[in-house]
Amino acid sequence: MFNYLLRRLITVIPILLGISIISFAIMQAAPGNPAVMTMDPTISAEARARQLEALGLNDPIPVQYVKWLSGVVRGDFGLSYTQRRPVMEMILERLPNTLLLMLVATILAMLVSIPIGIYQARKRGSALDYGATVFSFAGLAMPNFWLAMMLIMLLSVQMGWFPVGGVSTLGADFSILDRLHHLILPALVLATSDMAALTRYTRSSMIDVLNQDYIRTARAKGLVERTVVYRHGLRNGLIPIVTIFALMLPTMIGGSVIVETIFSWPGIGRMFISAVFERDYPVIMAITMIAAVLTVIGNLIADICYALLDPRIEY
Amino acid sequence: MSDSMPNNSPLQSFDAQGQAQPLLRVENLKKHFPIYGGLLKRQIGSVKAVDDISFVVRPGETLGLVGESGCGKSSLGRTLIRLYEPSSGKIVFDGHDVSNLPESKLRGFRQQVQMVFQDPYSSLNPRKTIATILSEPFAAQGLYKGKERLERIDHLLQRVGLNPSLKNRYPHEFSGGQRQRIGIARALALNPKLIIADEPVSALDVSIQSQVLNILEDLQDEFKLTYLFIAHDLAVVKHISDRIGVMYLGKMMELAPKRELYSSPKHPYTQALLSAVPKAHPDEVRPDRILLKGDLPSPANPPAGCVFHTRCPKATEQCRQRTPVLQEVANDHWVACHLYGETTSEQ
Amino acid sequence: MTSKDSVIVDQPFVAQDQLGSHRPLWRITLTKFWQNRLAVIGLVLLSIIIISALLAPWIAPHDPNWQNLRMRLQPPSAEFWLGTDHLGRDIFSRLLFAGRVSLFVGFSAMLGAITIGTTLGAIAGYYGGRVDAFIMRTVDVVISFPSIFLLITLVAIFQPSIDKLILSFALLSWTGTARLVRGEFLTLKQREYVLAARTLGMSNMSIIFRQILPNAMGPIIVAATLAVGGFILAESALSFLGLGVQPPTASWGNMLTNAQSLNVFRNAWWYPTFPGLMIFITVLSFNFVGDGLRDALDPKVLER
Amino acid sequence: MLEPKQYRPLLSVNNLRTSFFRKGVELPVVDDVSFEVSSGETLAIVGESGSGKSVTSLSVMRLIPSPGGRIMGGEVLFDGMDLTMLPEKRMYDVRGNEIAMIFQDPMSSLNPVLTIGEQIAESLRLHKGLSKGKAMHKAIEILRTVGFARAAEIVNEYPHQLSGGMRQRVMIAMAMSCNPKLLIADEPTTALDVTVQAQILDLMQNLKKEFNSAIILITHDLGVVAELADKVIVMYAGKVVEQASVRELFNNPQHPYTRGLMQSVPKLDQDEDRLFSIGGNVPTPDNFPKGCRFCTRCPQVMPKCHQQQPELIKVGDNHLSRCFLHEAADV
Amino acid sequence: GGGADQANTTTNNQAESVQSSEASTGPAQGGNFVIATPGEPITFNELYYQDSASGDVISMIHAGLIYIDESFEVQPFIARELPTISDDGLQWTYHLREDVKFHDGEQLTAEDVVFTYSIFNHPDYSGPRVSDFELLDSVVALDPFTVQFTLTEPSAKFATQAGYGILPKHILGEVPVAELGDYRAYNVERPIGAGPFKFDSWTRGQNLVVRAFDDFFLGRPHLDSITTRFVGDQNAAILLLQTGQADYVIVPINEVETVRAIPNVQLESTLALRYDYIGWNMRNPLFQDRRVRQALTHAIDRQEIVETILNDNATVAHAPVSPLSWAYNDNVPQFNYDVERAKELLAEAGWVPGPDGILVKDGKRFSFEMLSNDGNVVRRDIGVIAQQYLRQVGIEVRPAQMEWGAFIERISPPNYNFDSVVLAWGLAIDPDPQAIWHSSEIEQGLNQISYSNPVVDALIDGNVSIMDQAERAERLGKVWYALAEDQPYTFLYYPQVFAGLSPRVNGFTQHARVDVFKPYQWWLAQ
Ligand SMILES: Nc1ncnc2c1ncn2[C@@H]1O[C@H](COP(=O)(O)OP(=O)(O)OP(=O)(O)O)[C@@H](O)[C@H]1O
Ligand SMILES: Nc1ncnc2c1ncn2[C@@H]1O[C@H](COP(=O)(O)OP(=O)(O)OP(=O)(O)O)[C@@H](O)[C@H]1O
Ligand SMILES: [Mg+2]
Ligand SMILES: [Mg+2]
Repeated sequence: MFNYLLRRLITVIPILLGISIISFAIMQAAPGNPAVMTMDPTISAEARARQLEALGLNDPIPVQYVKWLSGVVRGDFGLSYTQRRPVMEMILERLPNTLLLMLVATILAMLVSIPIGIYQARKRGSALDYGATVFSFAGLAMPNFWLAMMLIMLLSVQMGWFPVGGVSTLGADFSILDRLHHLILPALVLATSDMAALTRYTRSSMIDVLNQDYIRTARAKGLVERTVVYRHGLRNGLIPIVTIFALMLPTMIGGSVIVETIFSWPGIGRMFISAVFERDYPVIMAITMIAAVLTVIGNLIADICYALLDPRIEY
Repeated sequence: MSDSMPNNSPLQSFDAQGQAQPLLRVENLKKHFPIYGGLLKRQIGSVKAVDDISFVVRPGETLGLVGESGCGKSSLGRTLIRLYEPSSGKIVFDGHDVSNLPESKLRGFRQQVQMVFQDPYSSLNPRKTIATILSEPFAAQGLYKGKERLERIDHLLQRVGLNPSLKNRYPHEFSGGQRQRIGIARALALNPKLIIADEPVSALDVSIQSQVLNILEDLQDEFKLTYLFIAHDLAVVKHISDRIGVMYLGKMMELAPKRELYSSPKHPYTQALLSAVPKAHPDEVRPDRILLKGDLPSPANPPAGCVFHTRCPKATEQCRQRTPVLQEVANDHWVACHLYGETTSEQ
Repeated sequence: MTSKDSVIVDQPFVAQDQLGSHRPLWRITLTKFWQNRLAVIGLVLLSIIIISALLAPWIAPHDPNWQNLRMRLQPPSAEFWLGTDHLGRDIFSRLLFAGRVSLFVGFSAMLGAITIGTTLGAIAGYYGGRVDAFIMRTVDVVISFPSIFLLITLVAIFQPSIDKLILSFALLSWTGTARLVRGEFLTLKQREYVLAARTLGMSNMSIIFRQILPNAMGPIIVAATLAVGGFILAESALSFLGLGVQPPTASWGNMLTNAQSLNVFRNAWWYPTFPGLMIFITVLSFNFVGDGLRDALDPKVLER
Repeated sequence: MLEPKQYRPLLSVNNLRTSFFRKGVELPVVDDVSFEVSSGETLAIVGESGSGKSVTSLSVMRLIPSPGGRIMGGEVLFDGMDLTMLPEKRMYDVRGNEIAMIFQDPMSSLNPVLTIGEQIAESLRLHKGLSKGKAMHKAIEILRTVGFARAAEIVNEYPHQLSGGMRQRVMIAMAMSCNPKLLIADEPTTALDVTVQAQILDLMQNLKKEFNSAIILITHDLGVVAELADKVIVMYAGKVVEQASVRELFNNPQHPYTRGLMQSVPKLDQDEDRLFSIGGNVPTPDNFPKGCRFCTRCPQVMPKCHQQQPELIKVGDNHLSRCFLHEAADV
Repeated sequence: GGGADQANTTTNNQAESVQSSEASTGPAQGGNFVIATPGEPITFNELYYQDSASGDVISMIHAGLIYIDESFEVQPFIARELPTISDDGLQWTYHLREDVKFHDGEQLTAEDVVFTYSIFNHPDYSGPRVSDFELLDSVVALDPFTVQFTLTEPSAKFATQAGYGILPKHILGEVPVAELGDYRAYNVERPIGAGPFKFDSWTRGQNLVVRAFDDFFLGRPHLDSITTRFVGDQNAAILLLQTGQADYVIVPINEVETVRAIPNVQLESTLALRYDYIGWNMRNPLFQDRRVRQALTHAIDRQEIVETILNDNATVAHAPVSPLSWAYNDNVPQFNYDVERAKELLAEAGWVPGPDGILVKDGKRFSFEMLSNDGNVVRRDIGVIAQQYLRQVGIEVRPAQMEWGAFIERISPPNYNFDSVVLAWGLAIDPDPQAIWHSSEIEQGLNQISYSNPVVDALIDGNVSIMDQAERAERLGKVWYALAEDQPYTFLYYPQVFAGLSPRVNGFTQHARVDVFKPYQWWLAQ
């Protein structure tokens, strides 16, 4: 297992390097110098040069990359062009919020979709199967910003059931309930498409599994249906679903960009959007890399779960 | 060509025995599949699917190959027809060494050696009509055009007992036996000299199996075909073959004319194999079964010495150490076993 | 019925009636597709949407870009079937023309992604070895790319335009197809009919294109269908951020950009509703059709 | 072996009819099948692929995949009770406990994610109420009886770590763990090599002696029948075409299909020049002929055969055959 | 003059009655005032900030010598009175109040003022205010509460530039000027000013809290605290206002009607010190002919745009000066919507309709790109609207949007890579046209469209030295006239700014230029 982990970790390095080089190259290829943008156009040439120097923008591009990379290895993503403070610090302020949102969304997606998917697989062709199928298709086709706006208008503004955004009630003392109250809508929107996808996958995976010979064996042993489905079916059915979880991570990080903006959620997604519009390259790079790392970690976790769940996998 | 051969090689005497030059001569053929693993996905070993096998196929005969699942029968067949690159050794077909011919020069060889496959479901492209499937051999070799090609196809279908009017149908519209016949027709299309049939009847029901076996026999008579017939059903092999080779774990254990093999099997493995066949009639009384202990070892890690020694009821110390060589112990009867005389090869 | 040939003495029963009725492949596929109710609904909706987009210049009641500032945000009426937008343009006409753009973006990006993915996947799967390793490592990198982030960065810093949008979509989303096609090729190249083709001396190109690809087409078509919907959705998400197709060209996504205003949301429900509905229905239909095709093109139907 | 014992069958299947439904069309996959098995007796069901052997056995277990398939009629009397009428709850006690089953493909019939021990102990805990530890103990014991020397280790291994023959032995151990009165073995050796098949047949022979269970052995290999069975029924396209004791059947096959079948297999101890062959193909359930189901392939077909379905006719002691030829002979 | 009278206030009836009943009992003490805004500040150091979000917070924390009131009059703040100016206009002397304390309790003295203003001219200063102080020669403390600024030339403009928040020398005195911009211990973490509110906490992405400063020299503010809540976008801000979770939001012009419809919410508005325009890049031969530019303006119905897109919340502009400014002069040529006149002018300039209806001259079609940035909904629409208007006179417009950064990049030196641009200028209090209109600003400055008129140059030169406002206004009037006639821009409109306030807010004064104005006068009804 250790060897396996090590091997997987080693393969991660070139992936991350590749991503960082491509992202860096794209930003270098962009027209103009973003750092200059944030400066007063009327300042003196010397002052300008001094600022460029301070930002390390006078070096040749490969040197800039290497400097950037060596910083990253030490956990230093450089200085934000606009905020003039360490990017790492900015990210650390926001990342927990994004992770919390993603975690709750993931749990939500799991809690809803897996039981429904299993039910559908068992009662194929039933009205509920049909209904859930249509619903999960709808979840996949719904633009998430659209859903978010509708939910806010309906549930927050019209009905007043939920806050329109933010992480907690202003000035109120910390309370889990209050936090959850703020979390529900954004997490729901973030989870929607994955919930839908996961339902579909669970359904087809379970249908697949329930048609397997060993399920027939289990039935022939006289096991009650519940045991057959959950003990013999689910464990096998979950194996491919684990991969979907890994795929969910990147879509969730991506979804956070929009969800956080709409729900005023102070996470890295919203920060990314402002950074893009301000062309704050160090921040863009850092968030891109963090998203990549999360993606890769997601894959890694999936592989490990796969290995843990499926005794046939050798590591 | 023959001067490169060692003196004690079975091939030489085969040649001498054979009335004519062998159609196919296989010398020390190996096919090893690499296994990758470890931190850097290096090759960490290999599956010795075919391990140092030599034999000849004489023109017009049927050479049967039996052995348990995974012993390398298919690998051997596919290597012979150059679907797999041989790891080492020589394949001499009709006097020409084809073992190292590059893909581009294989065209002529491909016309003369064809293959019939095991699975009637996956051996025909499900998205093509029978007519298309049967025209592919001609297309690939650039033979016949237009109407003539269609006539050939009709003829081929008739040869294997199918109504030519069915040629515009798709494989899924046919039963297993019919598909297998289509596969045979495809192999016949180029008028090959040698057909390698890899378990052509294993997937078929008993009552269908005999249809296909009969057709194969009829075609052999008609076209003077030579067969290399791979199967694991001993009765079927015996029915169709002239000589039979028994394989175990990538090696040839015994090779003899069929009657000889069935009446006096020499190798302990052959003996066990034959005794394992269920009796044909409830009243039949037979000496006790020779039950082999244990399981087939992995071809990635075959036992040292004689590969069979781990399961052989008659294994001795010497079997554990030295690899026996295939040698002639009776007229045209070859065995690789230390029980039959001294051998010289040291591992 | 009996074979004329003397060789086959014992084959008197190969009768056509043994085979059941002659069912060509397309018929089977169609029948299976037809049985999937949702897929049929999806196909009908899609046909309507695509045809009306194609015929937009002929069926649109108004010039989609004609602004009548004095007729801003008019509710649906006999004149403006689906109301007007914030510049007094006819929403119905704009939806038709926007459909052309959205569908064009979706289809072109899909073609790009599928072409790249299929080519690389086929090469990797068929030839294996180093080529395969190289392509698959590239896939690993691209697939780990947080594509939405890159997409936003790309279109934001290189002024968004339809062709750049399509290019970025294609370049970031071919990996799934590549993996899929590679997987298909890996299994299909072991199929005995492919081996048979090789023993017949067929060239690699013929084997790839004539033997394997047709059999891998099913999953590719399914992926392609789903991809179109995905790209339409992606364009709308970028439009939400102001980075999609740029006005005055209308796409369903950027029609929603202007509808984001609270004022519109409150007082002109028709404005955000219809473009949103179009996206939703179109993507939904693509997904329905894709799902139907998945079943209909399932090779298992043919294999036993 | 049969005579002195008081003849009371353990299982008696009467006029069983099981159908699958495709687009509302009924496919009578098992049609009017009757047979009996008693304790200590082995009944073999032979027939070609698709003839309904597995469906018959699954019907007995009431494990027909549903929706899609249904038992349409007939009765399955087991130990006096009609299994087709039993509430599902009671069936749970019958399955695995009183009737056990092993399947053709040992590769896929074991759950890949549970250890061998868990899978065997499961039945024991369920039906015999054993504690976890005790059940595991018992599992090891049973594994020994089916020939595992390393039984104590095997219980902690997963199916993929075992070879095909070993897995089939695990399946047998699992089936035998609760001392079932009836064992249904659906082609237990088809997927195995001859040498392994020999091991399994040997094992089954020993178990038969030891447990005195009734066995239904499904196979298409006449050799296996000759080796193990006491009685045989031959099925063709969902119907029983012939039924007899094993000796009677081999010595005196009556139905043209049975005869063809026997002649078409090559035999090790004979040199046949040319094999007999039944032409044509097995009809599929969606186009079974109207008359005798074998009429499309029968070498002795008569016009009547195309019109009418023949009945099972007694042609000797405990010997039934479904063919109009016998009628003609009687007349 | 005529500035303040343009500002008007609309309030919902109900809210008004609440307000008046409260007014009789006087301002209530206490409460937390919530501002909701999408923008998050960057620094609290007034010498370095550029964004309005930072500016808003700075207005709460810091105090300057003077401030500009809602009528754009300069008013003393820390200074006891307006400065005394020497006759040559070079010496400006301010007398400070003696009761001004920093938040840490230290007395604010002339030393702090000198310290603050010396930074601007320090060679290491890298902030954005260099150009404002080019004329400042020296600043000295005459006594602990008297400061004297000496200019190199007389400058009327200097009157408005003494409003920068005074920095505490006792805290920043030791910090090298080069590091001051990035001195986060003060700039971000613990800013100390002399303003009405003390910095309390900043949870990034969520909120920023300031608390009342008990020793504020005008007395403790009514509010206990002000919380600035950072939200995803303007929509979210308005929704917070509606749901009672915010007291003050800036309402974008396209959402005015939304807020107006919310019951009980007060909507304050005033004309912004700003005008929106379409700039014609005169590097492009298309726009070099004045008649063409006039025709372009004639072809666009600005009145309709104001009435429809802007819901009448703006006034058509004809010159680059705000009606709020004392320098405003409406005696300028106007090019109102007149398609026929536009066609005539174009024909005079030699443009004739081509085969596809688009004008051609010397084989060149009249077709160009109109650039705007995507952030601004209204300006983006203007490109699309202009396309339709100009199409009527045979001109093809290709509207294009760019993300702000790329947009600025393209229109700024050295690129100037655009045909025409839809943009707006937020004006300084002082109406000096130099930065935008002088030909010397083409190479480096803000004269992006490359406008060059020697007459205008001459009028601009030295205008800031005229200390007499009336005299200067007259001179500037000529500038406006020339610019209006030349139409380097199509001046579109002067928009209004709107503030949405919760019903409990009192004492709020809407200011055309700053969002947070006199926060110490704000109070909340209980
Ligand atoms: N392409 C391949 N790559 C790696 N290993 C292979 C490959 N083909 C076969 N092998 C291995 O080589 C050994 C011999 O396989 P082969 O298919 O030749 O056996 P076989 O005798 O034909 O068995 P069967 O009766 O099951 O067809 C097996 O262990 C198999 O796993
Ligand atoms: N789940 C199912 N749905 C529909 N038809 C089925 C199903 N299971 C079996 N059948 C049909 O029932 C018929 C009998 O099948 P069964 O499995 O009993 O045959 P068998 O005699 O066991 O064959 P084999 O030797 O291949 O196992 C076949 O035609 C098969 O197509
Ligand atoms: Mg094989
Ligand atoms: Mg079966």
